[in-house]
Amino acid sequence: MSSSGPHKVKDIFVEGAIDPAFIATSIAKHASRTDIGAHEIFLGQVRADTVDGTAVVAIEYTAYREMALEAMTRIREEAFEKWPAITCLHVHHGLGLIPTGALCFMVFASAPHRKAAREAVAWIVDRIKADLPIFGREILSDSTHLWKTNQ
Amino acid sequence: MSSSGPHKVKDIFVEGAIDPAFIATSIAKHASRTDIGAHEIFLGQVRADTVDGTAVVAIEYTAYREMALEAMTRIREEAFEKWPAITCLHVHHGLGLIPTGALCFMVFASAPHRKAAREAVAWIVDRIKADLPIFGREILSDSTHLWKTNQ
Amino acid sequence: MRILLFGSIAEKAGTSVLEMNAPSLHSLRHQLIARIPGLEQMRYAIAIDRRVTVEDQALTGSEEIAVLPPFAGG
Amino acid sequence: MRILLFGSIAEKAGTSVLEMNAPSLHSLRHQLIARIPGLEQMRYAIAIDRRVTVEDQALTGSEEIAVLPPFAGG
Repeated sequence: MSSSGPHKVKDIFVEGAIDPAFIATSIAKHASRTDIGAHEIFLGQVRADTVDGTAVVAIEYTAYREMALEAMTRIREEAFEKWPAITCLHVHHGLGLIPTGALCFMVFASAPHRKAAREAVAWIVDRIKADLPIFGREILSDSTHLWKTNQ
Repeated sequence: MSSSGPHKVKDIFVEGAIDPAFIATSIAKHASRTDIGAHEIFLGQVRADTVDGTAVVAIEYTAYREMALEAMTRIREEAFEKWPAITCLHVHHGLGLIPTGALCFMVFASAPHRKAAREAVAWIVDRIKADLPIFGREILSDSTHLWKTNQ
Repeated sequence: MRILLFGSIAEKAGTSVLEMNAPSLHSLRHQLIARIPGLEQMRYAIAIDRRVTVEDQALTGSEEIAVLPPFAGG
Repeated sequence: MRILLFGSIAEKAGTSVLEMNAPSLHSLRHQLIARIPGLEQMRYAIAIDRRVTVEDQALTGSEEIAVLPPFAGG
């Protein structure tokens, strides 16, 4: 696994949506790590919320990349400190236009047992939503837009 | 989604390991459900534990299928009662010989927001481990075996 | 009555099905212990009609009965 | 000093980069409010060298400064 270890600054951003086939490949790569017993995966999908009767058709994501990657590196380091049992951690976030129904976000942690993987993913997802400067412009079906805000 | 709704008794068992490509297909099928914002997936992978210096090379799973499916139906119904926001729930468990590094178990829940999906998956995984009559024979590298016990 | 055996208990018994006659769960437990070597030292549960049952009860012979070693799913 | 603007704030300002001179964060905040229509009514944070900074501090001009609307990742 190229993904072990908390220390390197890694790019988490991908252009456009996250392809389910990419997730399958990521899962399959862990077959050689026979110390793993549990994988926990969180996926964010773009919802077709309606705003005053008008539906969201896509979200256009942008990021302050350098700050986001620095914040992510800190989150990753803290996660490996809090849950030393974690063997692998993969985080990806889509940028650019992502249509409703497509995947914009993945947090994938593996560990020998489920508790560490489960707790780490929950904590990391919450931290990313709170700490990473990622911005979302919700494109509505009438071509207007709204800026998305977490919480 | 063919998988919505808590009431039908559904088979959760598959022969052999769960293929990552199958998980990708399952994820991709949710693209049409644009009310979904969050997917939470737990995967169990067969670990190469060592027992007195001898490594596990595979687990052979068997089940009391009828009781397991009845217990799963109750778990599913309770989960949809506890987390009515859940839109989809997919559970699969491998039977037969599953080698170390391969996937034996999947619990996959989707919801508009992450809290319901996260809590439901954690609860369902724990309940399945406690309540479903599934038996595991750990095959060791010296051809002896041991019976696996949860907890 | 047909008794289904699973996992390590089927292995100990050398079979996955036993035929027995027992008027009650209590009586059945005694017969199982006599029939299956080492069962008394094992952790196991008995399911009647697909529910784990602890309290003694009368058996009619039409129940689906299973002897279950510890679960290992997931 | 170069100020990076993002999301709804870049939209309001009509640009993603501003050039300004401010001796302190306090002074910078005043200039931003004067320059960006509606900023005073918005929720936003200022990051200095990629860390959100609330307390006033002196600025040398070499810092990387960014004005950030509410986060929406995940």
